[in-house]
Amino acid sequence: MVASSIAIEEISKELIQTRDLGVTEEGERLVELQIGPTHPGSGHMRIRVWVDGDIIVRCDPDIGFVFRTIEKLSENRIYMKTIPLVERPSLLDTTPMTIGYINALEKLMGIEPPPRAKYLRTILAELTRIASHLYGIGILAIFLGHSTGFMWGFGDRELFVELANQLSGARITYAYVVPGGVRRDMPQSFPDNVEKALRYMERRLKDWYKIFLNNPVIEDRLREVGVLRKNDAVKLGITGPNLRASGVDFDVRVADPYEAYDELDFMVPVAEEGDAYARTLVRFEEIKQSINIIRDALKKMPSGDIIHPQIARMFNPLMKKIYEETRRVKFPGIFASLKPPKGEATARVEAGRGEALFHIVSDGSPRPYRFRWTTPSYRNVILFKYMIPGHRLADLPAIYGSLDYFPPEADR
Amino acid sequence: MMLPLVMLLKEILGFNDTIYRTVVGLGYMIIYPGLLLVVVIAALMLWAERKIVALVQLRYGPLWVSRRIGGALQGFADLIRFSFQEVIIPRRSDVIPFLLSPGLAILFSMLPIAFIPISPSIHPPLYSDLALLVVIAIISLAPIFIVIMGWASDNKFAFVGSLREALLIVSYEIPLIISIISMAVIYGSLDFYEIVERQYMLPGMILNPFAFIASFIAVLRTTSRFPFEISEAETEIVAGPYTEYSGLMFGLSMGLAYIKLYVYTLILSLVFLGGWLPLQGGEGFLLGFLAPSLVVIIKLSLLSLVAVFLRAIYGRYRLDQAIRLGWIYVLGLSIVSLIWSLALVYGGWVRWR
Amino acid sequence: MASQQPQASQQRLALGKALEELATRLSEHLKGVATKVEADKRSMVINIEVDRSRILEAAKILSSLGFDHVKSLTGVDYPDKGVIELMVHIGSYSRGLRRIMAILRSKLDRKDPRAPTLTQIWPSSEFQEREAWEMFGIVFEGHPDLRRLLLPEEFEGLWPGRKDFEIPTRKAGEAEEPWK
Amino acid sequence: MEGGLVFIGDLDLTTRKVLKWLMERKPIKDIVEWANAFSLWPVHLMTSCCGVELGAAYAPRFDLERYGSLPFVSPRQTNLIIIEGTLTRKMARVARITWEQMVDPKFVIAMGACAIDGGLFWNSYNVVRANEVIPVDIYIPGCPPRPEALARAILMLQQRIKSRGITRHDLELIEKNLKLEKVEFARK
Repeated sequence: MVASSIAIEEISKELIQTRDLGVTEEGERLVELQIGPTHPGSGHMRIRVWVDGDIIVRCDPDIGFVFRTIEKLSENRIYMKTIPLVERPSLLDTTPMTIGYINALEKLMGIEPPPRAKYLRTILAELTRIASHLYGIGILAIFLGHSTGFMWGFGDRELFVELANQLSGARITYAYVVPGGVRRDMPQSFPDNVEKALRYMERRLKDWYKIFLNNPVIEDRLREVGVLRKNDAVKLGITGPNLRASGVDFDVRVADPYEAYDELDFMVPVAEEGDAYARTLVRFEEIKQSINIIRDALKKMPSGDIIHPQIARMFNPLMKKIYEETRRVKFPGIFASLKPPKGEATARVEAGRGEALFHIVSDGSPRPYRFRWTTPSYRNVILFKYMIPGHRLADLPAIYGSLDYFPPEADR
Repeated sequence: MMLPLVMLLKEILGFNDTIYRTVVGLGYMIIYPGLLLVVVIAALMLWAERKIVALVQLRYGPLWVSRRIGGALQGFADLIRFSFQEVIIPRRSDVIPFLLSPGLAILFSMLPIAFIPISPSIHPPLYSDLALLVVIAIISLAPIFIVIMGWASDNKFAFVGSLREALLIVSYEIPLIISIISMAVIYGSLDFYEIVERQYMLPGMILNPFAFIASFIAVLRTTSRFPFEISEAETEIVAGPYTEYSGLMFGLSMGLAYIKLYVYTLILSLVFLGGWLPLQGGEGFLLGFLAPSLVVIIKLSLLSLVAVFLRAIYGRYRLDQAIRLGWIYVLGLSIVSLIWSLALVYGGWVRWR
Repeated sequence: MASQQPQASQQRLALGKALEELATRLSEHLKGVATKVEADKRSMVINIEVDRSRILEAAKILSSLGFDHVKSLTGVDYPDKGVIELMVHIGSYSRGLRRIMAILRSKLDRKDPRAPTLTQIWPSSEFQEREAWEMFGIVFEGHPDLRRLLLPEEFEGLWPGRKDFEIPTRKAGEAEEPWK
Repeated sequence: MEGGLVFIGDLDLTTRKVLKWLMERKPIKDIVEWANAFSLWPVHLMTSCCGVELGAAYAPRFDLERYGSLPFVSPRQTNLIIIEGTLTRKMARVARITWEQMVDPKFVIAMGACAIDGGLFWNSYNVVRANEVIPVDIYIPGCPPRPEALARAILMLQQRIKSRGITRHDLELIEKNLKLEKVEFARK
């Protein structure tokens, strides 16, 4: 191990003397690698690393390749049209994000959705959470060269995408959550389909353990790589499964319950090791917990309205008819000029990758005066700078994958 | 196909040994089992790899290119596309080594075919009774050109890739050579004919399983199969030494791994799987040459299929882990295999006439 | 289910009371530092307003009380008042405080917005300060590495987060508000 | 040296002409078009969030690999760019460089409403249109387009290669592209 790096160093030393291979600084023989946006191991970002031999000395994440100025754009959009804007950056788990935005809006408006709507929101959020975790595990697998993990992750994800499709009518951009409730009720066959899918997923998880988690190569690649201690995780403000894998049992669903989470039965998986393997394990455990949540929510699902009565009162007769016959909400035109009262509201949700924070400043006009949104990936970027140095070059994709970092979500 | 033609030539020209040997040798190297077969097998192996892996991953894999035969032409389509693409030579590259090294690497990995017999009746063009050693010596030269490729293209990723390749050659070539030598100890010969003959009762794989496992792992590494696809690990260093290669040049470099896989599995199937046995070889073209050689090719294809199938199961090791594995376990295994062979020979369990 | 509704509202009442208590206690700790400490029961947030020169002091006290990370750090531009409000959402992973958040607010001069960096107290604010600088031009004094985070390096012009940076919009009544 | 040209001619030009002549003969042209149609390897350039649906399109349920399309690593070895959604200013430069690095028969699919006209982000100050950066062959509408739509785009591109051929089409592209380059240079 040591011998190899020394050998690389010695070879590279001679080469650098004869030929310019990169940045050489005072006394340091560093080679700068730009793991740029076209690189198969980078996603939508550029990671500049300086390597000394095989060891990474410095790492500078260069984000902003998907920066679409959503905070600025929303200042020019009416409140309803900001919902799709909020969905786009984190296309993997859109529902938690819309829930967060709508929660902040509802706090401003001072309304609260009926219980059935809360349960429906929770179910969709958990479906997307499973899908998002499977996506993250798939990306981790392909970063480690394990193509079967990638394909299985994306293949199993389709199941939950399809379920969400049945519930909301779209594959990934649902816009299902609206102020005061949800857009439509669940179809009658939905609980059965969900049960089938959940049973399949439970069987499938055993295969996952066999081929991925207990695979000797994967274990070697992930164990004791990218260790994040509890103190550092708290200090750097890390969030989501990455935080919980370091031994902090913080989960917004428990700490600050929103929607129906305080009435449902689930646990928050926590691991103590803080390495890449623990992060992956926590994600798998969260999939299991999400399965429990969905089952529990379907069991406890209350009957009743799916939209706040105050909004239902504004329906014209045709809308009322549609709502009563097909349980779909058509929005009255008045919503286009929805004007929440002056004030500020903050909401936070636990998205697939961690805590997302929404802050709306309203000046009483139909557009938000200022909309601030921090996403979990945005808060986790800092890990690239502080965690990666000291590891080997080959560990970079392993750590990146285990962080489940999604650049569009970070850039917004 | 070749043999009647050769007979005809023989009659026309009178018995001219030199011409006869030249024609047969060229046919051997260029058509069967040389270049043409290698290209066909490499293209089919490319397809088979994608197809098998797709089966594990609940997909179809390549299909629409030729739907009746399950997309088997996919490898050819890719190769043709590569060979008619533009070739970019980066301005900062060392042009001559950049252009020459893929060809030389392929040359040195193809050359061993000239020493390897695939049937009892037709001799390879260069017959030697030390063939096993010569073959291993020649094919060990090929990775050097991979290192040159990475160096000549003046790309940092290619450079890192070629350094990885260099480190891995050192740590896996030695176990391979030791385990092959341990087989030579058992057979008491370096001549492929004798090696195959002496497996008439038990294939070498059972005589010395340690050597088989050690050399198979080393072959996996040398041909960059998973879990040792480290020197061209795509998520770390793009395509390793081949990063700057495009068009036909990349086609050659991509084919290189499959050509090496062909040659190595050819050697392994002769040394460990009993070559053309159970066929003993007989009279005429069909029984003497074609049938035994087909047996060898089936055996080597099975071995390569196992090698490419591992892509569906494993990820890739880190460089230092692979090196540690090579120096501790694989080298240890090959030394055990050598001791095992010596014990078999000196204990008197294996005795040749 | 209907029975749970009043239960939840009772819970919320109790929480609101706890929040107010916490706010009063915080104001005792921050006496002389903060100009205003008030609880926002709707969002479960404590608003803390401090003067520009006392930001660091307030941050030190808050971090010693257990607020250990920054959730969001940004500015809000008020051109008519001539200020940019620095808005820092801080939270805690400790068991007692995780239910609430605090917002540290400070009004900066819009012409030359300067604030001391919080990276020494909360390292988690490093990248967020870079973004706030890039968007609003708030200079964080003492920041180790204040450069662009999201925009291309050669981006020129106004600070894009501010209100006077205008992006093209459709005229009202053209397409976006057809009901008017 | 000037005299040499009289006898030898411009060797480079002659070879190119011969090659071009050869490439337009019937069997070779057909084979090359067939091979290109069934070997559209997209480069790993993730421009935006439609990459999620791109991943789904190459995964088990939709499996675009059955059309011979395999996502591959570096621009030198691939012949297809799929612009997945929004191109920000930072990413546009990368897309352009990637396009220039790629070898010649190359194709571009622009995926999503953002790549066509900005989509939801039509008035963002950091977003550019895909056709301002690189010449696009096929557009896919949708936000994000379903994987089936991507499959259809690949099939359409195959049809187009088979019916229209590749060589002539690409020479046009290069000329168009040269103009673009001059404009960009002038702007700098």
